[in-house]
Amino acid sequence: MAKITMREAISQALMEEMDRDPSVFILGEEVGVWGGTYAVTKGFYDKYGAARVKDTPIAENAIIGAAIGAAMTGQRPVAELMTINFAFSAMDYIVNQAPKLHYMFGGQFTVPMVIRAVGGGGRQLGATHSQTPDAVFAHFPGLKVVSPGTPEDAKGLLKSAIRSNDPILFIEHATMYQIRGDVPDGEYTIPIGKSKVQREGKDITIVTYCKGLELSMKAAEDLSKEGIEAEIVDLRTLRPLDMEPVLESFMKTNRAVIVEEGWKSYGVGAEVASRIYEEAFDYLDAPILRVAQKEVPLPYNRTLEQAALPQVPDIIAAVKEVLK
Amino acid sequence: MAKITMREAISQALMEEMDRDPSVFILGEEVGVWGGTYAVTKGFYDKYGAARVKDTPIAENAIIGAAIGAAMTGQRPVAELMTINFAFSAMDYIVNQAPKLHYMFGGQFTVPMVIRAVGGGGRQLGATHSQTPDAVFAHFPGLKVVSPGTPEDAKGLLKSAIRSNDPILFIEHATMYQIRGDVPDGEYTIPIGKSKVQREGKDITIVTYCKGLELSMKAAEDLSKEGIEAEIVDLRTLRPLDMEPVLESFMKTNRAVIVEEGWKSYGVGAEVASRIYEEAFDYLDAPILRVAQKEVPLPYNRTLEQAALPQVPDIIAAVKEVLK
Amino acid sequence: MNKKDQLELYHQMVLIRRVEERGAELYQQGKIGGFMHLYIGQEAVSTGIVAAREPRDRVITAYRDHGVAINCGIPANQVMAELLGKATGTSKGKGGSMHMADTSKNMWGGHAIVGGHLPIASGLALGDQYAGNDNVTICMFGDGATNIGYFHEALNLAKTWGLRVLWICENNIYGMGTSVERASAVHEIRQKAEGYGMKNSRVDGMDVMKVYEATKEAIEYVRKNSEPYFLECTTYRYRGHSMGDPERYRKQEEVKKWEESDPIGIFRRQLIEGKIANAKALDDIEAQVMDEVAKAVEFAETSPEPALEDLFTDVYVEN
Amino acid sequence: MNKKDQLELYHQMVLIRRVEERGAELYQQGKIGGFMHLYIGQEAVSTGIVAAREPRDRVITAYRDHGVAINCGIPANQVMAELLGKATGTSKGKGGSMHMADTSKNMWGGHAIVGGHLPIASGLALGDQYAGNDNVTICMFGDGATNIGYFHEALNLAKTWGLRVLWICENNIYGMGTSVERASAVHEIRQKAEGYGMKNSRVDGMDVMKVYEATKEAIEYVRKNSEPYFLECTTYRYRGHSMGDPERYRKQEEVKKWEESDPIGIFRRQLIEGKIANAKALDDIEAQVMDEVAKAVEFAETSPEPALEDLFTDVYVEN
Ligand SMILES: Cc1ncc(C[n+]2csc(CCOP(=O)(O)OP(=O)(O)O)c2C)c(N)n1
Ligand SMILES: Cc1ncc(C[n+]2csc(CCOP(=O)(O)OP(=O)(O)O)c2C)c(N)n1
Ligand SMILES: [Mg+2]
Ligand SMILES: [Mg+2]
Repeated sequence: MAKITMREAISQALMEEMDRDPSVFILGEEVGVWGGTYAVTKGFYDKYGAARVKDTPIAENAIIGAAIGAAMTGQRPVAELMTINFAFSAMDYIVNQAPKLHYMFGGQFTVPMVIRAVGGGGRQLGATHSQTPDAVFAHFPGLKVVSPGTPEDAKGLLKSAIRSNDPILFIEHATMYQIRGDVPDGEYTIPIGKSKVQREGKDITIVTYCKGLELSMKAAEDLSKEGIEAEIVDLRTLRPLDMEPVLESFMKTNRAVIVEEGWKSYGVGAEVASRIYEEAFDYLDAPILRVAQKEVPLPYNRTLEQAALPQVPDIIAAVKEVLK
Repeated sequence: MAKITMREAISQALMEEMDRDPSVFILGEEVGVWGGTYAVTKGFYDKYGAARVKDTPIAENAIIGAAIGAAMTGQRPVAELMTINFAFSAMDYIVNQAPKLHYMFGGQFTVPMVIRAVGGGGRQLGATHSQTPDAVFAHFPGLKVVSPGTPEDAKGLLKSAIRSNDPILFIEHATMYQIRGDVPDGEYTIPIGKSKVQREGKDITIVTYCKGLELSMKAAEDLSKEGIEAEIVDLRTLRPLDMEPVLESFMKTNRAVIVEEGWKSYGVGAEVASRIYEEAFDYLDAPILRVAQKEVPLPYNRTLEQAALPQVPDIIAAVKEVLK
Repeated sequence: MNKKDQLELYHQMVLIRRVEERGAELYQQGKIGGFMHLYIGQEAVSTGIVAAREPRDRVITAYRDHGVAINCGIPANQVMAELLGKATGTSKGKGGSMHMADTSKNMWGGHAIVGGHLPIASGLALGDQYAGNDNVTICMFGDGATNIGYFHEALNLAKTWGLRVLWICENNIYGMGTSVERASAVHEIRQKAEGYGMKNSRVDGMDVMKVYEATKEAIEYVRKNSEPYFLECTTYRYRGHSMGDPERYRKQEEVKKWEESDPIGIFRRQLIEGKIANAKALDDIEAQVMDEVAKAVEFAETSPEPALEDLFTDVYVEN
Repeated sequence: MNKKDQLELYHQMVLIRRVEERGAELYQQGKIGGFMHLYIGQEAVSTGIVAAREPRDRVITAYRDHGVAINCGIPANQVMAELLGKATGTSKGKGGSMHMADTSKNMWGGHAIVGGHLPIASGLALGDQYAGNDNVTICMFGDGATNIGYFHEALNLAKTWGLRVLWICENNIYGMGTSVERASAVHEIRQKAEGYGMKNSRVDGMDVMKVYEATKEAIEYVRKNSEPYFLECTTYRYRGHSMGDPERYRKQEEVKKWEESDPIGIFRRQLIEGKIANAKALDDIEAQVMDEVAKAVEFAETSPEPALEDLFTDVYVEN
């Protein structure tokens, strides 16, 4: 076990897969000479050269479209969107092409492509550059949506994603590259589509993922001091959504709070809550609460932005409300 | 009261507003000479001329982007997207520009624009052309999303939308242009953001909108024959979401089914169900079920496509399940 | 091109037309659904183009794809079966008219988002470049598609990265009901290639041999120079945009005028005048086609529907 | 241009530079957050352009917008306050560095989606065309922005519909760390205008008077002919792309070389050599600017934060 940052974990996954499989290559804005806007691919250009680490024009449709085409020929492109906000500039490729090609042509085409995109607010980037619109992508069958919350998961899941023959959107968070965590030594992968209990507890189930995991872990620590033991289930993959660990936990605690960074309405929490209600109705002791972003475009001003984002105290308050 | 089709209702709304306000104009693919792909703007080109009924190049970003710009100068463009599937080709404008400009510039800009888009499956158009991705758009604060289910509502809501100073996505359904309904004589508008009880009943609440309303009404008729009286609440607007009539109904019936045409996961039903649970928990007698599209890209083959779409018997089965 | 190959082209052009004429009837009978876009009038374009490729060169096109499918060697049986939504169709009945493909024939699909397949074409060529071969990707699209951003990003990428794509614009004067003049800043579409410093030319798309020659040259250029080329083929569609077109945007005289340069008629005269074949031989081909089409319809009609379980197959490769 | 106006341009250029230098310091101190893109080195471009417009002509630009804001007449106070996220800022603290605007000054915003404001610019011009006036919309963007589809759709629409847009490409050689050569099929960006049959020219963007003259002419052309025009300004940014740029993509020598043609230095020499002003007069302007900047910082620092309730205002016009 080594303690490494999220950035290192993702970087290692990319390198290991590039070393293992010559059909893996990277393309995106500033992934090469610059070393990646978030320095995830720092050193890659020197190591692998321009043919495998491709700086693209600012043209998101070309990036994802070309990745799809190359994937159809059997290569394994890893396309980087500089941020997930620019996914809207290539939306047709992400939700309307990549996820449909396999099905629509009767299984003839495969699109073994990974799109890496960093999302999230909290960096004062303003409304167009601060979104966490993960639920939107998870709505489309044919696409898989992965969003890890720990370095271990990030590394293992990204390696699986690169090896997968399905198109996968891999969502990172801009404020999490520095978080540290233990990562197994040597080669490992983690299967896509499996939720995981990241903390055990008996009093309440917190369902979350990505940035929400970091916040929820902190909330759980504080709650623990007050004698409340939260069990935290990390979804890790939003589509396909693995409800089993969630339901297992809920059947034990009978209470749940869902934590996500994106907007509440039509968000991830809505789906998770609905499924808990549908599938564990008899275990319900109280309404399930959702902790999420306020329903506003994110403002630049730091105080306002922080007020719009879900925070540790919001989680604690929701947990206490549900336990009341 | 006159009985007119959905197509006529929408067409009337457009004409009345164009007659009333010279700042209203239409732009989109084939809205002019062709008369609208779904014949909604038939005759407009001859009546209003090329300056007010603008045929555009096939360039969705230009259409919506230009509509935004013109709206910022104080005009009232009604942009038509030939189908909502092409919204993904202009996604940044729809979810990342129009809804943010007012807020991000401290209220200086306003975007009094309507985007009309026709969605829905059931016409064998294949996976990329058959979507009902309404929930995705409703996720974004700053945008209003309207999707009527009757000619009366369509006309009144579209007129309100055109007069509104906020950007509005107005979603129609390709298989509903021929449905008929009573429309008040003379001038009227219907406020955006108000759900409506379309059928009264005491046994169960069906929450739905757009195509789901048509299906639910049929299901309710059949159920009535078996002595089950469903109350049907039509959301009409997905953002802002008016839960009041839903909750009122639910507090009476204590049971609900939500019907939508789009995919179930991360769909409209998830949000509505979550809110009912949150806000009317003490009135719950049974889990709320969601009737929605199967989680597959829509296939061309008619039998398969119909099997993927929610049908009247699915609603009836869900109602009976909830009442069990 | 030798005599036999020329007759094969004639065969293909007639086959495309008859398959579509039958298709139109079946559509009217409600046996075909969805959107169906006929290629009638434009047969010389894809026939000339595909004849000029090597089998290893990829072809990708838009929703107006029956012709390309047949030219690439997909049997009429499979085309017809896909139109009828049968399990034996090119896409197992899941794609329909707009989505025919056969990777074994290097036919990479009809694609229904206008311009949407252009970046994908750059990607196919990128895959080949990355693999280190010199295959050419031939990407066909309409005049209307050249106004969308996808076009711009795809062409810029191809030229900047030296991707082997032959871009083919089928300029049939209209994108649905909007003429090139009303939708595009320039009216010779090839001029757009200048904005990318891309070599380009224009050819009469009603003359299959001219298309063939122009394509041969263009493919050679692309292969050798490892950079893209832009070829504009001027043509015309005789039928409506799709099956439900009120055709308010053009006069019947205009259609009539273009019908005088029917690509099949032109080629027939050329074959006879060039003594490649006599009328009888060509009539025989037409008769053979009628037979082929009848069999294709028979095949399609008697083919099984996809199984209901197939609704859920091929959503993902891995479940 | 008269003497006084020329000195005003000098004033603006120096003001932009000093505001940004102070901004950079405040950023380092953590008083400014988010992305901040400095215009230092490019001041001649927007200064020359905005000077050439009539007040009724609209201006819209990208996130590198401090210069344009100042040129349009937004006081340094408000610019600085927006950088600090204060309620007194151009956008009430909600927009930040990338989103300055003032509709009363016909400054229609900095916009942060690359190329995203180009179709909006076409729309502003469409609004004017529809209203029946002959205002011109001036739309500025970078070299990198010319590779995205938005560019293509916006230019095609403007030319096809005869919209009065003056397209201004600020070619500073890089889009972030990617040079024009590595990102664009053509290296003189103006060549892209040929693909739209659009009149175009190229000007030295380090020389404010040349930019001014070229813009004057271009605006006149647009206004009179009611069609768009494409003007490329060659320039260079001395600082990193934004505040956290490792600058691996260029050598310090290259920056040094360009610093020799500092637009402020060039203009200063021109003013002195042309006897428009002596060194002392220009020094006075610089001193005045220092004062203005100090006051702007003071204003911004003492301005109130937006109220917490303002988080929820201006989401919609109508609630
Ligand atoms: C992005 C997008 N916008 C609109 C449409 C609707 N549409 C389908 S075909 C077509 C016309 C295309 O014209 P052109 O490219 O000239 O091809 P042609 O039909 O003439 O072969 C349009 C507007 C679409 N499929 N995709
Ligand atoms: C659609 C989109 N993609 C990527 C980005 C990230 N990004 C911001 S600025 C920039 C470079 C733009 O370069 P250029 O247009 O030359 O303008 P310059 O910064 O040189 O002024 C990039 C890639 C973005 N903001 N929007
Ligand atoms: Mg055409
Ligand atoms: Mg630049």
